[in-house]
Amino acid sequence: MLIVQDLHVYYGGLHALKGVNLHVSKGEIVAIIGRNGAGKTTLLNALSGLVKAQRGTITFRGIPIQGKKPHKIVRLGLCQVPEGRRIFAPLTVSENLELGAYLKRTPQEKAKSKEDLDYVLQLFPLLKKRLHLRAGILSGGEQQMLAIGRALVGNTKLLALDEPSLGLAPMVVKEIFNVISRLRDDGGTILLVEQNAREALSVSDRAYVLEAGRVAIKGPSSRLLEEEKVKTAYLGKKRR
Amino acid sequence: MNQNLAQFIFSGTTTGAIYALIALGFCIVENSMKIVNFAQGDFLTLGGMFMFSMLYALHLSILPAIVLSVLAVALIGAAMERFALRLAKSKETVVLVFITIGASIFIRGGIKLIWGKSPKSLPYFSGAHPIDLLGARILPQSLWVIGGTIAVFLALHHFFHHTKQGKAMKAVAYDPKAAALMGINVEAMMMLSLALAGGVGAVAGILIIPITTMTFDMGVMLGLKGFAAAVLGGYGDVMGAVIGGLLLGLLESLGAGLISSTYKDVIAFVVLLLVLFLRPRGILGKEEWERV
Amino acid sequence: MELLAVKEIVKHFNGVKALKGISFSLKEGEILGIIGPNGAGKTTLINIISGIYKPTSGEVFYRGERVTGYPPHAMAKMGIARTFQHIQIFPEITVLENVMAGYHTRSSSGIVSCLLHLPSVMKEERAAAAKAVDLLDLMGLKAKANWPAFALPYGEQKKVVIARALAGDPKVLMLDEPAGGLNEAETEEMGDLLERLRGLGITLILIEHDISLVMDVCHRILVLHHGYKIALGTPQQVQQDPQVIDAYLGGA
Amino acid sequence: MSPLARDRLLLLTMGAMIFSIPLVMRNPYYLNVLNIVALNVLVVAGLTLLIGYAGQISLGHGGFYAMGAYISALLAIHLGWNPWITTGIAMALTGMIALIIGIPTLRLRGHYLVMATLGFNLIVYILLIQLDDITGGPSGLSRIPYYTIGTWGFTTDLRCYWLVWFFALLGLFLAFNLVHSRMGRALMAIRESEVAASCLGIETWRCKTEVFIVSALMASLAGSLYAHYMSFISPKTFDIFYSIEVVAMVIVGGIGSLWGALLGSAFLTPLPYLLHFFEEYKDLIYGAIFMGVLIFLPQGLAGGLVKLYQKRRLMSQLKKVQE
Amino acid sequence: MKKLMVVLLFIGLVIQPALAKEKVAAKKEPIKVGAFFALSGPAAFIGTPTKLVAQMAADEINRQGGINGRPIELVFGDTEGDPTKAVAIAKKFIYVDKVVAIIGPTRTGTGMAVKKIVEQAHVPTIMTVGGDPVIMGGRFGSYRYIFKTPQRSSTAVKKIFIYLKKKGIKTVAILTSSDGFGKDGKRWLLKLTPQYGIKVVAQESFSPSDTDMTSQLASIRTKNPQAIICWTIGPAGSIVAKNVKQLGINVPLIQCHGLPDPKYVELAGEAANGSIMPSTKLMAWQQLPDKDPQKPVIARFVHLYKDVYHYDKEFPINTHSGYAWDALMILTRAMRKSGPDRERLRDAIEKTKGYVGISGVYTMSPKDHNGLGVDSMIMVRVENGHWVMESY
Repeated sequence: MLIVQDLHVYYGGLHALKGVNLHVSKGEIVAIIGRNGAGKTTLLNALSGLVKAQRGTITFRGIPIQGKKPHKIVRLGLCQVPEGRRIFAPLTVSENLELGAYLKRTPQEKAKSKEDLDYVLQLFPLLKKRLHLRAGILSGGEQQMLAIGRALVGNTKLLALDEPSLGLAPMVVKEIFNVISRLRDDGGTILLVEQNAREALSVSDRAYVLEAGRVAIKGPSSRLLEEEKVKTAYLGKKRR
Repeated sequence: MNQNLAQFIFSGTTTGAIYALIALGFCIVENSMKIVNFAQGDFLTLGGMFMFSMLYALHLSILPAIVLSVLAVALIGAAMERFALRLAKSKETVVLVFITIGASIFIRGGIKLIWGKSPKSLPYFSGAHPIDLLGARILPQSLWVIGGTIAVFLALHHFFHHTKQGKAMKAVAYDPKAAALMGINVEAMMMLSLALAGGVGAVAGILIIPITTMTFDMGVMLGLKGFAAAVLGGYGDVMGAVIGGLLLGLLESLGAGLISSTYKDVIAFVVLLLVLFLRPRGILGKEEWERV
Repeated sequence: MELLAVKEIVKHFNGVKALKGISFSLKEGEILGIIGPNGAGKTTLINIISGIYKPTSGEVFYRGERVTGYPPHAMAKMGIARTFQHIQIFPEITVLENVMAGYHTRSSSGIVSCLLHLPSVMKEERAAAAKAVDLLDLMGLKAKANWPAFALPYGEQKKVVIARALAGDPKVLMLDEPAGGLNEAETEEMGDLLERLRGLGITLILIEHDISLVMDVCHRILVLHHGYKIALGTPQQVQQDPQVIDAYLGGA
Repeated sequence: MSPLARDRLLLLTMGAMIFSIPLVMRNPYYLNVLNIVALNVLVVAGLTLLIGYAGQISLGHGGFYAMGAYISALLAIHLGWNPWITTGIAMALTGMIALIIGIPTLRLRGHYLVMATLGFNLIVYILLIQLDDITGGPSGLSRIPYYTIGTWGFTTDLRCYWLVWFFALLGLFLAFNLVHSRMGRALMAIRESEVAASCLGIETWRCKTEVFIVSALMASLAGSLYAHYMSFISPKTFDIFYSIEVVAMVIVGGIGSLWGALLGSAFLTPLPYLLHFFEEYKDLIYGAIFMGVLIFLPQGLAGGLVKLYQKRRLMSQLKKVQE
Repeated sequence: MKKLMVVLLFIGLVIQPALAKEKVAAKKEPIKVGAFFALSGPAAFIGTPTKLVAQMAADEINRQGGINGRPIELVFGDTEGDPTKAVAIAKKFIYVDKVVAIIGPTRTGTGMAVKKIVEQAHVPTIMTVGGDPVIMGGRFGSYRYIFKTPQRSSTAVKKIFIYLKKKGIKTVAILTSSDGFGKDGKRWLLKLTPQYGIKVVAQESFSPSDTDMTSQLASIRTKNPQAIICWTIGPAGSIVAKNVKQLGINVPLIQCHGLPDPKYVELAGEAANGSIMPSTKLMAWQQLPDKDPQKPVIARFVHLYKDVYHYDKEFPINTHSGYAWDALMILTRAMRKSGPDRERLRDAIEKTKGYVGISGVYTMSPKDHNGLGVDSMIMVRVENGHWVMESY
């Protein structure tokens, strides 16, 4: 579904990505883990067209998308939930969801939009009660749900999540990862960028480890969980 | 009670409606880019000048002349986004704001070259016969101005509160990155907002050229007054723009009529400052918490 | 002796109740963890202690003195420092200058002496720089003292702001999610750093989601939920509290 | 070398260059333009502290410039006091007014602050015009006495060149002192986040007000120098367009850099004279150049140079660490 | 100062050979005259046509053989209406272009700003500004080298009052703009009323950029004046005319000598009809009696302006059109007698006697650096969009 080949990005005067190769197939959850500054967010931003790739190709559903404008990429179905949630605080929850379905214009799409909304509200029942509240007053966990929900009401074919567990309480983190696995069960395709390597590896099928702008290790998540190098660098010694 | 009170109020309302119309233009750009567009006043001048040319150079009738003038200025607004603001390497507010000041100088230079330095005027749309109303004499043109302001206000209110595009525009202002990830074409949205601001500015220019006459640098002072009106009402709020505009207009005419015509501007600005000291975000503005 | 105490703190925002009567006290040298779901009111609580918000009702005491509603700079001067969830580093200036900015409360030159750069200012500048270098040494960042702050990785920026907060020699340091956004290895380093701070005898209030970190470092833990205090006790007590498990930790 | 020592050395070099100009060029016209540059440097340096460091924009400093000019000129004309003394009195009064204006105004942010400062300048301007019994109104004040030392008067463009550049460089010197000190860091902290700054123990309103007063004092001094140099003042010089122009110099020069004050003034002040050649196209070209600089040099003229320097330094340090 | 002298001496020695060479070619060497006006900024609609007329006058002089064989060369400058820029340009004229004399600027404020500089440099300057302080002494400084061609405000005020007296009008309301021009007018209006037995019953003012003056006029209306005198230049005057009509005020509207301009009629439309104002004879020259010595001079000027230079299209002839012409002509006349020596030129200008110009017959004296009296003006009235001579 998504193929990235030899991707180079210079960002803020730094060579942030130095030849990244990866792919995501339909129905898969692929995790990308790595330290801060390893280039994870830059990679997602390059996929979404928010930063320009200097070299390399990105192919999504068979269409080359490097150099395309962000809204065109979203139109194709590659939808990102950015780090830090970034919901539209002054708008209401339902207006946020409405904007999530911004690209649905044809009558058929609009008809499906109702269906998608129901799906999202069923996924996050909490949001249902808050539809007419200003999104800014939601708690962090609710905002994260809204952010994911907002991405799901679009024509999403591939959902890219950037640090969905960042700054959330353990229980909410659990809930978010439950939703992620449920999305996979419902046939969704997810690219998951996470600091929380342990959770990310346990929910995903395959994973890539980014180090200083390069893919250092890759493979099935279950194998990476056991890999010594990953353990010491990303999982840390188990406390408690 | 002053026998001229009704006259002062109607005069103030007309002037205030002009300020409100300009303030609405400021509002639109605030609601997509979060910047002050200091070329707004020049959009007004452009509107008046185009109208003049459409009527006298192209000999169009009034309706097509209005439509074409509004479109022309909207196009210039869009061009300003495309060829100046969008190219800016820094997206810092103060830099963008000063680019609009540069654009304002540029546009004025252009107007001077094309339409010359001497003032222009047009006849009233519906005659010069004043209407007697509650002891005040008002021109039909004032009703055009007030009506135009109400129409633009209603249209913008509907746009920002009840259409997807309008909400998308506000989303762009709040967080352009997140908006882009919703599939909103951020750049097109910003261009649209400047085009709209241009159009609204043109409407203002067209409506007032019969009243005030038009010179190439007319927009500077009117733009400032419009900006003051927008701030007074609560910057970015369409309702606030109208309230601020009317208040400023009334302050000026009542100040001139009842207190002193010499110091009417001082009175208006002192009141403006006092309002800001009491309500730092204007009349309708809400205090925002800085999130930490 | 009680260093810091809050009594029955209530805070409303436009009718929304963020805190509903929170009380706790803190002994010198103690490390208190504050945990709870997002929106439970943790940050609001320390915003009230640091004077950013005024409580709707309730009192804050510092060394037995009532300090409710004091402005933030007054609290900082008395020795209550803090860091922020969104780190608020000063990106354009150097790491050293960032930390020196934290020395503000310990220096006193007014604007006139600064304009003239009087000898007293030079003396203070040297003292501030020396202090900052010491703290950067403690953080293991001495080598990067002259880097512009934006060039540091996130984990190190978090350490810089802790150093900045320490530069004023605070009695109480409140850390808002010091490990937020760090991966597990970086979190471990942060844990080591907190241990070192504990060794220095600094009184700490720690808001954190990383449970293992909190459990490791803190003497006591306060658990908030929907603005209520649902537990306050040692890590062991809290971990086994059914209410806490239910509301926050989730079934194991 | 500490940043302060580095800036001082550069300032010394600049000063030497500036003061050697009259050795080769003494045409009163060019000196006159350079003198105006110097006066603008003084105003812009103060504004850089306020805008670039403390992050508080003001489009009203033309008002303080006016106060410096009018208070000093009026006292010197009507009471016959020595211009040096009246300059001091003007600064003191302007400082007081800045304090009174600053306290309520600096609570405002963004567009609201812009409007409030603009409003202040508009009020001052209208008063200058309307109170013509005192100010001379639009026809201005003539016969303002020159500065003198003993019997030696600053009567020519050349003599005033030494005077105004002395004060411009002194202003820069003091400003550099300020930014490389406790106060300077406090101001930068305020620019980044007022809440974070106050939690470091910085009394934000006080720092903002103090730097507002300092910038007003520098504008006031420049105004007095203008009045006693030109010997004539009228309100037009002190309108909001002047305020906008000096802020433009701050930005074109480079917002966060005091060197930008020098470069911005030196670039924008003579530009209209240079463009005179284009006659009717002048405004068009001026607007285009102005936009062009802002669009393509986002850090301003000085910012570009500083960034380049910083980047080189960063790179060399990165290399050191990697070794 | 000594050092400066040494340097100047040195420069003098170096340049002298070059100067000597120039003297050989002096015969064809043009005489430079600085000409600066507000070519941009709010007063550009006055400044630009002034510049055009100045160029026309210079061409005309050169066609007639220049000044004793030497052509006149105008060096232009744009003051932007800004005193600081005006000062810089004046210095450029004096120290870089080394002009013999200067004409301009446009606005009173800029005129006042350069006053001291031209006085100190002893450069004869004929200004085209409206305000009187440029040729007033006392607190306004000295005016040895400064002359101006437009009528004094006081002259226009007197002309109006003479007219009003003749019409038996005893009470007036005055409405003035808050710029230098308006304030100058107000000062004279208030000062001269007692002499003519006229009472001012209301005083109001407006800013030149205002869009509506009905509040002020409504207040005036309640005071029942027999006439309204408005003092402003530019488009604001036509807004006043419109507002007067709108409010249905039926007393005569007297505008000042700044407004006789076809633009006024164009902008005010119907509302302009009935406005009365003092003007130079240029506005109704065809209606002048044939014995008026200015008539043929004006005819020639109008011919050049309209038919030869075609300035009429953008800037229709108005009451100001002749000022730059007169300034340059007075200068040339004097220079033909005195040669390009600044001191002697100044004296010669001051001795101008009976020069028949576009704007009047000029007779200057050490006390009077304008040289025009009330007889240089006529009162005109707008009638169906045309300018009709109301009184001579």
